[in-house]
Amino acid sequence: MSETLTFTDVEANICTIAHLIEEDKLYFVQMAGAPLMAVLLAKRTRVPAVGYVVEEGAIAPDPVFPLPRMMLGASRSHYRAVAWTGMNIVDAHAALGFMDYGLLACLQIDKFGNFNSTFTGGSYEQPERRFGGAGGANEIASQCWRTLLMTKLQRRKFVNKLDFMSSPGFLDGTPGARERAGLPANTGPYKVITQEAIFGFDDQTRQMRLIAMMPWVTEEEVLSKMEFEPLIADQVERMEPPTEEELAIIRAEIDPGGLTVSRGEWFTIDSESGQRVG
Amino acid sequence: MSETLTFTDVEANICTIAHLIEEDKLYFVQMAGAPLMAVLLAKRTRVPAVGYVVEEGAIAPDPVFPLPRMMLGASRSHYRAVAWTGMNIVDAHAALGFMDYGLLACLQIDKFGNFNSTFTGGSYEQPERRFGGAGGANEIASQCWRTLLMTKLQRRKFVNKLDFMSSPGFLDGTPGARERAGLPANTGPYKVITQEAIFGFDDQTRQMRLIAMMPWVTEEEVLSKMEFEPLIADQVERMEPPTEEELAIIRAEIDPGGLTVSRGEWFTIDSESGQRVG
Amino acid sequence: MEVLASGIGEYRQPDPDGFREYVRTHKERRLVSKVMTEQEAVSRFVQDGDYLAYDQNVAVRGPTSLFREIIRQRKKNLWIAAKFTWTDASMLVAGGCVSKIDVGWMETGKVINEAIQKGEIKLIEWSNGALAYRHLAGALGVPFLPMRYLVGTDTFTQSGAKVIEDPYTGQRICLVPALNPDVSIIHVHQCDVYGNARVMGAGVAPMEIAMSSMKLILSTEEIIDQQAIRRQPQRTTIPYYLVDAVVVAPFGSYPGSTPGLYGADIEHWLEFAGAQMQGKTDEYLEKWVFSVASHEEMLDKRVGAKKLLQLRQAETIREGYYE
Amino acid sequence: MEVLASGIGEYRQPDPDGFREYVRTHKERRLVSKVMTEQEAVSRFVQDGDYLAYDQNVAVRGPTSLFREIIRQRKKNLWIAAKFTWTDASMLVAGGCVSKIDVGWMETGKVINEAIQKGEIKLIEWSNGALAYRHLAGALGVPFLPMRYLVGTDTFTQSGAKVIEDPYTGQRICLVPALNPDVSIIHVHQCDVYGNARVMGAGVAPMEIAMSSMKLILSTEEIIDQQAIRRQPQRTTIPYYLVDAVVVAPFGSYPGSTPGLYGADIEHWLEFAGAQMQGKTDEYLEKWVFSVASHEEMLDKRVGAKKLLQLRQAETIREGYYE
Repeated sequence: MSETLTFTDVEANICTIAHLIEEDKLYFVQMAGAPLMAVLLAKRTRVPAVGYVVEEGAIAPDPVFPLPRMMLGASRSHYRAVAWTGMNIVDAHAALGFMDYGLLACLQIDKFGNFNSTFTGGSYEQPERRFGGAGGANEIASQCWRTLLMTKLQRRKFVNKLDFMSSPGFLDGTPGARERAGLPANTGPYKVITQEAIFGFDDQTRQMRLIAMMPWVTEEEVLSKMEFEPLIADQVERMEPPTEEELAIIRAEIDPGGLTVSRGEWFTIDSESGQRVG
Repeated sequence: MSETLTFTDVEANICTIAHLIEEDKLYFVQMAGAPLMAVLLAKRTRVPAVGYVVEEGAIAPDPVFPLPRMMLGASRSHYRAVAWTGMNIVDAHAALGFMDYGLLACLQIDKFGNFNSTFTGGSYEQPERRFGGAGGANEIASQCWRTLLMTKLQRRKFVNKLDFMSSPGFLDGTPGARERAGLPANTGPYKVITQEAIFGFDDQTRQMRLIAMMPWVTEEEVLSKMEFEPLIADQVERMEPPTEEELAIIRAEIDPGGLTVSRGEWFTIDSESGQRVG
Repeated sequence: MEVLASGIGEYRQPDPDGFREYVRTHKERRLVSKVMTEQEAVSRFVQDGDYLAYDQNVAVRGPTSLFREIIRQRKKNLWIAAKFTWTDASMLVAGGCVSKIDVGWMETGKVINEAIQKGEIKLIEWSNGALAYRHLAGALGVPFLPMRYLVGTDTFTQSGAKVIEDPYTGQRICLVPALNPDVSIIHVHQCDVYGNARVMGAGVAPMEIAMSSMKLILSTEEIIDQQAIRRQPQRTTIPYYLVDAVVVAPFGSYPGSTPGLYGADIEHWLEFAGAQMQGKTDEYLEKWVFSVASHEEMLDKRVGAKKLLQLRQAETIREGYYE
Repeated sequence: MEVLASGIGEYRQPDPDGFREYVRTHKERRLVSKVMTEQEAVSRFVQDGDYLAYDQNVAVRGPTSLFREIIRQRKKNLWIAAKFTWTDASMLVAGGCVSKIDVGWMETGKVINEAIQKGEIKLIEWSNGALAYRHLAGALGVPFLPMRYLVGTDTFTQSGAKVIEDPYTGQRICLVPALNPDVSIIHVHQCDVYGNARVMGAGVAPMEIAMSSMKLILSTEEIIDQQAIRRQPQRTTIPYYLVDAVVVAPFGSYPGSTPGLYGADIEHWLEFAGAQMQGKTDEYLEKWVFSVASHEEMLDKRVGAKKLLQLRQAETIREGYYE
């Protein structure tokens, strides 16, 4: 009987993003939570010297593992930064083109990579449910060269029409739409990472395209979890599921309290085949 | 036989300005030279806690007397400041209205208090003599509530027409001229201090007005040293000449090398009568 | 002046000359002590209807003792800037103090959702960066600043930003109006009695907020000697003439952390979260705000020395702050 | 876009997207050592025709050893920003390196006056503050910034500033174009091999200049360990990814002072002043620049250990810088 591995959708996302982090690039990472954990996992496993900045103005911190429970308190997450500045400074560094990748989570996304973190249902004035707002995502998604977005593959998240466009993807998808709006040239969403699939964007139509899936899912299953139909790559790659080692690091050193990573959908896979068994 | 006192025009200016410094006001002082020395003399003699800022961003320094020769080096002139910031920060403090008085020297001035520190003679493209430029004077004269200008009472300095208006006084003197140009409201030159006379400005016509003279000069003598004719106050006050104590402090503690204060026109007065004897 | 696009969000019209006039007539240039109680500071400098800004948030170095005093004094109709915050807005809304929120990011639980539904609060959309940048505009004494984002989104539409043609490049450029709060509250690590203050760590925008505000209240973990300030001028974040009041408030960010000094009280937050979910924020506020006369009394009677000592021990990092 | 008034001074058209593209393709994001000789740094990163900016001046913490290397390499047609400076421009003009000067304030002796009369240099008028503010615009990645001065004067007319109607207040507002130099040189007290740098003291605008520049050369009094930088992140003025070259240059500001470290050599300045008055700047440059191969050789053969020790002793203040 072969070994199994159990993890949450958030843990899957963290591992997948960690695989994408490149040591010679600079990352602008949302406040806290899974995007930051993905960078920390990458730093801990593959790319120890990778630089990232956070909204409050800490530049290229170097936290010591294991991190304390919840990572609360700036002193932990800003530890051994090369500089402590402020929000206007790091936003300006992004405006100047120093940030290769923005790393963000989102609530609702459309086929052009525009996304919502403001409200769902109802109207702007009387929303069914109000969320936090654009936060730091608008400046990050506008000014970093490429944006990596993480969310869950669910029909209510991959929608035909956003309830509110908090932050820009490729806007209406027409050529030069971002530039015409006044956004920095040649920027935009790059990949959308979910627990079971990764999407890129078509260079011409700017539409989301399925480029990779976890070993256990089919195209049909992916499409069934989306309101709109994405383009499909000629060759849809298979994603590498989380490894036992990565999960151990997340749970023991990055989010020991489990407050971020232990929620959501649980997956159990066969370690060898990568197929889902529960 | 009574005592005499000998001093230069620069020393006279320094003492006169020092008499005007108020402890509950904040001063924005040009880089170095006589305006700064005037504040230091006031600080040393009458108003020890007066605050001033300098262009490079030092806020409310507290130099220890005696100062070293030439005061060169930022470490001396910025000593025990409450903050070391930068030029954009202190200029912003001026823009926000925190600077009660700007303290500046100038090369050429017209009857509306506009002044020149850029060139004299010839044209802008081919000047007879080129000077340093607007420097920090433009932002100081534009953004402080009141500007105190120091210069020498000479025909070539008090001119009908400036060769170049580097920094603004009351512009063309019409009501609201500064505001119409886009400058902050209710600002402008306040007094012009020279070795032998002090001028204010008429509230209505914005023209320069003679308000005080040294004991040894007459109105005619003052007017003979000006190309334009100023208004004359109903009651022209008599200025207090430098005192022996003030001169001793300047020479021993503020400019011990004498590089700034020992140049220019020399005056010898009778200490008691205040009349010029040489 | 042709404006190519305008958001519909409400904003205070920038008034650089009005700000200057206020500064001229109200701000103290002398080095005089501004130390006063939180009661006096909030009573004198926070008026109903004021625009209230602050640096950081209830999790990290927020001016939380002053938030509680504002609630205690039942200030009304405040317009707040909730940028890069957490439950700050929920707490002030639960206290009945807020009528408008400029949103960057904030926690939006039951309190905020119900207040929106009842029409008790009005939201205007910005982003964390846009609000920090609007403070920068206010700090520079100019009516607006240009920037490269917000445009293209619904966030822009619900904001007070505008788009014009840049006269230098001919391209579209987004402008945001200066934010000059009536009053700001900032919690600092150290300051002298005159208000010369040090903020340690990556700080969001303490200097910009201090410069952009008409009135400024500091709460401080400790008062230090003025000569200590003058011996290290580079460490000063805020010079004295920007400051109207200095309130001594050790553990002033409680239940949040002040980096380098003490950790956060996670149990306290769970208590607030629970109260919010059960609709019992009134009980929470009664316990933590109204039933105690001051921050000091709250620390003494509700938190207790044992907890304070634990929180102090929980912060093991001093490097970079005090070392 | 209606422009109400425009100065006639020449300026480089702001190009925020062009700057971004340069950064994307040319700037190193990895932590790699950038230590190189002054010869290599200037040869690689200063091209004829470049716009060259710098922080401070030949009196205080100026990048004077790099000025000399630029002259030594006979760079031509530089456009420089002379804000809050002294004989910096005269020295570079005497070296034949300069064709345009954006003027804030500079010493204008015989060298500058003759170069103007011969049409060898072209001046554009700004002010110290306006140039620092143009760097701020460049540092923020925006094409222009609004400000409250310059207007009304001949300085405005000879500048590249413009006046528009502020879309928020309806009043006239002055705009200045972003200044994004091709290359900047900044002398710092300390940095690590990656370029994380500390500037101590009131600094004019080192951060703004560093951020606004396409290429950036630092000269430093000393290299310190990266962990020393990371232990006190608040002291970092310039982070590594802005930096292209780090040149070790003790006494790099000579004959100027670096506050907290060494005083100025007044005799040297009198020598330059004398040379200028007598029309003998060629001899001055031969002695101090061309006849020595490097800054190190100049210190060794022209200044000498005795003088260096004297200058070190002349600076008695370390408080606020190193204490």
